[in-house]
Amino acid sequence: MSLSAIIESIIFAADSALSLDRLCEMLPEYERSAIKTALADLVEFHEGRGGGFGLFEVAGGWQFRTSPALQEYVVRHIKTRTAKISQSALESLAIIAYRQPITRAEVEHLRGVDCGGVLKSLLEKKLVKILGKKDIPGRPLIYGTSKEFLEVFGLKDLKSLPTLREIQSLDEMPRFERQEELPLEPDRAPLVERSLPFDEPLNP
Amino acid sequence: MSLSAIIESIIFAADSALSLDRLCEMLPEYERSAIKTALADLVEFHEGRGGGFGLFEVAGGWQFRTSPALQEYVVRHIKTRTAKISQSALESLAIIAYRQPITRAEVEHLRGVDCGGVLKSLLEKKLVKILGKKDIPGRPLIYGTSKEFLEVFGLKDLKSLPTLREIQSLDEMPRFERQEELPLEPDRAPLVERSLPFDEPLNP
Amino acid sequence: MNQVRVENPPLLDGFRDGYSVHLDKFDGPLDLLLHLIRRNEVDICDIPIADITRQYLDYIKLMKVLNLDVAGDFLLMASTLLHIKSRMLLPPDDREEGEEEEGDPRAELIRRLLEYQQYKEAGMVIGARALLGREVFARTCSDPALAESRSEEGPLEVSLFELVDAFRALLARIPAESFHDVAPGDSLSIADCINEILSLLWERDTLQFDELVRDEQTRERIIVTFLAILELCRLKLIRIFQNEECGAIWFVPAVAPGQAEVDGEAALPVA
Repeated sequence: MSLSAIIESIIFAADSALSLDRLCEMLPEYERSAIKTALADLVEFHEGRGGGFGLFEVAGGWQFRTSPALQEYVVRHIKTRTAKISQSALESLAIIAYRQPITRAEVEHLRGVDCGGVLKSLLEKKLVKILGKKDIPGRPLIYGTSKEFLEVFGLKDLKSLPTLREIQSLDEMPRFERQEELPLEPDRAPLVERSLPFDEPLNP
Repeated sequence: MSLSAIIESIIFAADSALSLDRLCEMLPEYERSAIKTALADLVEFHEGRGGGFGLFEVAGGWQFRTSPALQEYVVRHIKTRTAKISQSALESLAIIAYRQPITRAEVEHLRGVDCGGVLKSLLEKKLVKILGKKDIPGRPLIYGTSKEFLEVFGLKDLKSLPTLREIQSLDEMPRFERQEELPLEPDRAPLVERSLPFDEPLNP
Repeated sequence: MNQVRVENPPLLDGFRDGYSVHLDKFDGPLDLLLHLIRRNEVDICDIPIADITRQYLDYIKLMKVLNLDVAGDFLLMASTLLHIKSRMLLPPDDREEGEEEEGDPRAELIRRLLEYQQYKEAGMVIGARALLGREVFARTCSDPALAESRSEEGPLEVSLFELVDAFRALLARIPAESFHDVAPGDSLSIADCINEILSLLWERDTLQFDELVRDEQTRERIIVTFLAILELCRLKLIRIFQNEECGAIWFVPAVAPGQAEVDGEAALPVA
């Protein structure tokens, strides 16, 4: 395996720019000068091939980056990439899914915090919709989950939503797993005499 | 700017594998066939240059990844993220992968042990997902493998899983030759034949 | 223990060179059985049931001697083995065979073992692949220039398990008395029924009471459905019609589809 390929893989997988010092530290079997040369070769190679990214020296070290000329295209991806949902949004969404029809005040009572912003973003994402107004003083809006909600979670209908009990039942420690964690101390006397039906040797 | 360079930059900047459909969506000014050709060229180019990483098709899309041969060097800088997967988790995962959609009771029947804890940890690792509920009394949850499963195991799609028949032929013991002479009822016998050919498109 | 030693030297040899390793290695009764079959170098399709049963029981005894909690799954298999053994000891009974239509009492066990072995090996094969984050690595950072331009417009990526887990975590956090009304209901709750009616009404404009209880005509179901309708009516989400005395009861959504959303957007600034 060539030193260039080794350095390339380390820089590629790193989550920040890597300095020459750090690279030398990681590759004690190679000379500092060889690492330096390999880095220069890599920079030149990627520059010369005119690809979508190259190796650049930025503050503190080397890093692979997309070419600035391609920014326009890269941004297109950013705009369409899958969005992640925040933990607070997920929590509110779960409350609405399981307790609908529900008012904002009820969601807030359960979460103990203001949920206006979260609710608005859930409405914007069309995961939640307004079902109507509750017939109590102030006539608060009532929320429920939408058709898009079912689509995002791949549910046929609301009945297919797993119940809490079903998820909780996964938590019940299987006996065998528990057994693996028991300290093996053969000399310790059994605390409880378990009666097994196989105490006596069986004759074949 | 060449189409190859554009595609390269988009895939490089993405945080997960990008499908051909997504790329076509992002690059409406290019023909689908041209994008496909550019992808194939890129895969070939990176394979040929013997660098530290290459372009691979996984989980229905393309992603840059380091070569497994360089693992030793890459882990000098970054910690391995995939926590050790236990033998029992792998067994359950294999059952889910080959038999999906499958209920917990079915996994437990095949393994002969309680699988609640294992299932929960697979769900937490996102290797397995809840597909919905089965339309049988009790409406148990049904499980299947996720996109992350394909990503982590470096599979293009579920069809790329080795078939159970292939797995058996890896085993050198003559046990499997004799298996055909099993004293089983004919309608139950062909376990191997049932090895889920994944003819049906699976739920996303 | 002496008894075990005399009867089954190979088994104990294994334990002598590290029984603790062997003991917690088995992933279940089938795993243990398969191990014993391989150790004895016998054909999986022609298991010497008496020997294997004895070794299996020895193993369970050993677990007990070592003060290990013997899982019920292991005991269940032990009883299955004993049952098979006893059936093989009995002379073949013509009448019984005619009834059960099953030649070898081991057949079902063999079938399970073969199937289990298949998946055990499949697990090893997939586990031996170059895994992302273990042998193979993808880029862990996105382009610094792009990190700032985060967008929330794309399709949402979240799993059902995360949703349920979020709710579960929330319930675990809040004091019990404040969520007594939030705890998961029984198989048939009014809330579930309301959800069901609402989701049906999104797809169609009208619904009949009979349709809601047709699949499951139990007293409980009818009462819960009725209460759900009353609740929906109180919330002014549906309207109820009956064309004639004792005729079919129809529901329609009180708010036309789409109207509620318009209402919602009016109440909130449009993004």
